[in-house]
Amino acid sequence: MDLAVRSVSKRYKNHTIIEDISFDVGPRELVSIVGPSGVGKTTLLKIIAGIDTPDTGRVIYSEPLSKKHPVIIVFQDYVLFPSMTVKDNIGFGLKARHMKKRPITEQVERMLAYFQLTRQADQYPAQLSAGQKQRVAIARAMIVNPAVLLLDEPFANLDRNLKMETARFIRSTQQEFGIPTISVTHDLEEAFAMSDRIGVLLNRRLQQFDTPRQVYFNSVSKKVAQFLGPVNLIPERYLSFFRGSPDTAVPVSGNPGNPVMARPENLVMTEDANGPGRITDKTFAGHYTVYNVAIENHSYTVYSQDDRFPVGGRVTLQITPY
Amino acid sequence: MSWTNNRAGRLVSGLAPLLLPYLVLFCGGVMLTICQSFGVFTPLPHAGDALDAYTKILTDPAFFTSFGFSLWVAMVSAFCAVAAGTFLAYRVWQLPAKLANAALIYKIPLILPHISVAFVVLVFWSPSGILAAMAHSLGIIQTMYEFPNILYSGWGLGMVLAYTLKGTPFAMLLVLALLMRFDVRQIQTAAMLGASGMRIFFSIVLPRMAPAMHTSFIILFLYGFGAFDIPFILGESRPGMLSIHVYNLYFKHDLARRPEAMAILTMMFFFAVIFIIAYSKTVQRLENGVRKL
Amino acid sequence: MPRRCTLILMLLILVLPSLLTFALPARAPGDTLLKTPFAQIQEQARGTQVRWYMFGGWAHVNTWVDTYVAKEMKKRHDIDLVRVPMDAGVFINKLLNEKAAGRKTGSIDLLWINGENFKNAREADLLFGPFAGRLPNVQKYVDPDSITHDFGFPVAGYEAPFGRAQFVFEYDTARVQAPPKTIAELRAWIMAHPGSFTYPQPPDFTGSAFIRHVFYAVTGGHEQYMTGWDPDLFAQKAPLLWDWLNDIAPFLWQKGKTYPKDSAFLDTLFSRGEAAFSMSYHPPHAQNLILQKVYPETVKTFVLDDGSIFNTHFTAIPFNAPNKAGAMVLANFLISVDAQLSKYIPENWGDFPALDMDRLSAQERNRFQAVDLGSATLQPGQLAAVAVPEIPAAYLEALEQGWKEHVLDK
Amino acid sequence: MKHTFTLLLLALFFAVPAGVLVLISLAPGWRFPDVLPAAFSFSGIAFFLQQKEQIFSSLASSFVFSLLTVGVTFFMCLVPAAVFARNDFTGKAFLEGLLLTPALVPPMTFAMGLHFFFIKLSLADTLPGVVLILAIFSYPYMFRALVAGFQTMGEHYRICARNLGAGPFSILWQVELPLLMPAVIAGGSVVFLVAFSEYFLVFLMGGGRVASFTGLLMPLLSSSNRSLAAVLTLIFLLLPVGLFFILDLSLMRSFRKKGMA
Repeated sequence: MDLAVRSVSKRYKNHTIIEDISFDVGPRELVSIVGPSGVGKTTLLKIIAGIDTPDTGRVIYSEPLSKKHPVIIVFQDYVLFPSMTVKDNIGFGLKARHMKKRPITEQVERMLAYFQLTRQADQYPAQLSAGQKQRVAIARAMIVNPAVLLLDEPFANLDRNLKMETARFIRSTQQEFGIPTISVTHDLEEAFAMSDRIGVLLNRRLQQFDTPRQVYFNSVSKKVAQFLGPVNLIPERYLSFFRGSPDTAVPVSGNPGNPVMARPENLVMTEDANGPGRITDKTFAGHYTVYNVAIENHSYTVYSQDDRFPVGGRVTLQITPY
Repeated sequence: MSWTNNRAGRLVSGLAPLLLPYLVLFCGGVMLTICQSFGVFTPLPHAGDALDAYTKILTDPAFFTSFGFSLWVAMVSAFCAVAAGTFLAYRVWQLPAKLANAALIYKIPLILPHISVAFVVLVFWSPSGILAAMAHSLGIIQTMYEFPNILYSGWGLGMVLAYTLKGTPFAMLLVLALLMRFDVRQIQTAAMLGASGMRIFFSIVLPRMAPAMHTSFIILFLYGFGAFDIPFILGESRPGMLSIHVYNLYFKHDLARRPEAMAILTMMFFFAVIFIIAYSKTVQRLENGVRKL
Repeated sequence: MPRRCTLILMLLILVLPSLLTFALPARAPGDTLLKTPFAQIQEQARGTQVRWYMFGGWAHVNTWVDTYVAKEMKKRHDIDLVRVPMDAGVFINKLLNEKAAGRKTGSIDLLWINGENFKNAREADLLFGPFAGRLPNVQKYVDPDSITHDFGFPVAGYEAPFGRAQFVFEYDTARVQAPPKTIAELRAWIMAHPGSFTYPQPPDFTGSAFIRHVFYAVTGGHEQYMTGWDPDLFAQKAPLLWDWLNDIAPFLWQKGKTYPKDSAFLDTLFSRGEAAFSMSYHPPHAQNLILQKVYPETVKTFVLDDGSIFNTHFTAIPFNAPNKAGAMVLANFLISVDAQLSKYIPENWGDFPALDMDRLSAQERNRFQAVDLGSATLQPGQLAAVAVPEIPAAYLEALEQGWKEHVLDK
Repeated sequence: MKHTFTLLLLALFFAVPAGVLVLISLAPGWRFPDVLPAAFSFSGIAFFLQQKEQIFSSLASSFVFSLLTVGVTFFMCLVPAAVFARNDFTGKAFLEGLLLTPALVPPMTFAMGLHFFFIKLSLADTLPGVVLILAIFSYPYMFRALVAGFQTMGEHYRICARNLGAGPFSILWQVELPLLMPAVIAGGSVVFLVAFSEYFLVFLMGGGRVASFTGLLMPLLSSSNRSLAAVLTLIFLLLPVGLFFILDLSLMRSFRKKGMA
């Protein structure tokens, strides 16, 4: 199964939510659509799920959707049925398909085991932790063997330290079940970690759709680049102050006249009494330190694992591939 | 059937389980009342003019006395019940959690039927009742005849007491339901800014409770205006409540007077409808168009 | 929601009630019943239910019906008795409604009735009959001359006698030493003791009876009214009554602005000490309430020398009674020696028997004579000495209507 | 101190009357000027025992028609409440106002008009007739509760269940109904109480054929035997309290366990 979204637009009253969205998802592929809150990600997801209809454009599936080939959506707050136990929640889709009791029980047990929920089988949703709830929600979706799985903000209700773990878990689950999956989220790190491809939704439109590395280090525009993280824009005439191979310094949008984009992690700092840069500020941020380095009248942000550079010290910056 | 495919059709068929009984039983019932007031569909063929019943009633001063009396009883009792209910609800809301369960006794009159509440009033307030006995033992009165005449003063105070006792917990229930969703921090903030308890109550809490107060006032007023149970026990010989008047016309006379009973009912119905509309319109205007009902 | 389930729901709501109505009792056989031998009627009534509609304000009467009568009916005739409390005026209206609506099968089997309600019911042709003559106990024990008329209206077998009532006043010797002996003395007493006398608001039957006593007394006796309705006579005499009643009104309980709505309410006022006198149609009524501990032991009864109205009260069967056979069996049982005796005992009720004592066997007579009517009750001789008959129903209605107009709404 | 005053006030208005009823039921001869009964007796209770069959059968009848009324109003309102909570259409506020009127206008005004026709249709003096008239009078309480219930529930569960492949019926019964239970219980208890304590409508439409506890109680309230009236009034109080207590213990506890209430 694969699917293609073609020129989808949606308006509510006089307000355009999304406009001319096109991308495709290959079989066994995990795609994330990232964007700030309120940009219409959930609307897009509902259109793909068939819950909402687009004003223009369409969603093309390689096989027609049916009860045997459904698109299943896992909502942000999981929408577990509070009156049913974990077991009943997971088995709900099969029961809705009028499957016999015994095969339902067998399949549910397999799911419980895979999602490490066996001990919670008879508990009610209110008794579960957020992570467990999410696993129940995903298990409830996976059990009906969906043609496409849609995840709506899968990390929104999770503790920080749980997010990355969950991303890896979603990735491995998706690989295991081989189901094409679309996730919409504003948690960038987790999206990068688990996705085959990422789409950036900004200003109602899909700005860029590519592999995580490509999107991050070769953003198509300043806006995309800034949305994805701190970025230093180096005007062409200042490039000479930076040491290193110029071929890694890609101008934004590939246009030679545009400033060169360098992530803080692309810049390496070395102590140099005659260096062009001067450290104006430093902030300890745990596993790295953020330095602000002034060259001429421009300021650049540098991440370093090294906390020893003093404020006021002179340094040289080098652009390197990350 | 294609009509169910469009939205209007879906709406109508979805609402049908309610609309159908509503139209047949409620609207139908009201229509039949109106028809019978004109002498149409009456048990006995009606001989006279269609408006005979109305002429007869509207020329009878006793009808207007009854009407005014019903208004008075309903108005006073609904007002007292809403005032007492709001005050008590506010106090109950302020109770600490461990006392809140004890406050549930306020639901007792809510469960008791109206006729039992009337009985309670009788037991307490009659000249030979418990309050008179207490007054006697405290030396305030020497004989029961000195006890203030509450039940038979001609002002319907017995009914007012019963309706108030029954209506207060009802108003409390509605007001409490609103207060439960009220953010205490608003009061805390106001107190920190130096507002007095009175000011907090009147400018912060009261507006918040107003919708429930209006709703309960309308319900209690109209119930008191048209109900039968309490007047049947606590009513005085004169003046009678409208409902008793109708009951007597309906049940205690021959069928020829049926249109008169129905004409009174018709007027009561339209009065109720006009009251609801006028009240909610006024409230809307007073409170900047916020919908209250 | 799809159309289908909506439709099912709608159908359920509409059809369910009408389905259930078919579970009504089967239609009773009509006029053939009047020709059927009574033994066969009894057989026919076995295993059925009889619904008896009657005034429900007297707890002790309700208890007597629910316990004694219900048990005996079950035991003797396998009939389930259901007592339904309802004022006589209301069930007559209900029958009028049903007749107008063309309901051939109603829900009332037997009525407790007399006076103007009987007259109204007969005039609107609401009653089944004549059946009274078919009841073996009526044939055997009742003097036919005693049941020819009910408030001046011919009975003609459309109601069966149930009991005899005579009007008495009740007072508490601890509070009133010497009760008045005549209507005139009563008036003086009322004026001397403001606030402590009242009477139930007519058309309550006890209150209505009280004003008839006054009517007889202040207009020169009952004889003049016995020949039937005379509007001129009424117009001439009635103002005397209105004057009398209006004169005492300011001295009544609550200054005559309001009246107890029925005799049960007056009993309550009396038992609680608010009213100095109560009144009853049942001479041993006070004794009954003493035994119930509602009245203190010091309560006694008295009658006025001006006369004390007696009447007979009856049971009747509506035209559309679903179980006429069962109703006849019940009416017959009620006039049996056992039922009349049980009813006569003050602990049970204290209603006087409607039987002709001369038709009873000596042994049966002894059973009645052995009943202890209690210290509060007057002796039959004392009652018989002042007994006067009821007024024709047309006067009664005119009095009740006039009371509202000339006394209450004055 | 302030809280003690509140509780005292509540007790004075609401609990003392109930306590006095208990005293009256045990003291038939209690009269002025005794502040407390001079003597106690069980004759009121004995009276009650004597008539227990009649009392229980009318109690059972009241119970049955009240529960049926709850059931009928529930089925009347369930689907329309969902439609109301989830759709916006012109005249919705107006229609809502119209649909709530039966609880506001005096019930006599439509019940008496219907009465003669209920007689004609053989609905008068029957249980269905009584249930119908009570339902039309009390459904607005159920309707409001259900609309509010659907609104608080939102559409998520329905969308999710439909997405997982469930049909409208199983969505309603398996997913939404359990979530609506608190609203159903809230609306249902009001409807139950209204039906259970109604005297006039049952008297009118039941015509004495449909027994009711209020019908049994009414003549006793003004009678001189106050003990019996007090005993019956206490039963009136205890039965719904018992019912709600059981409901609270069983149903609501399971809701709380599931974290739904």
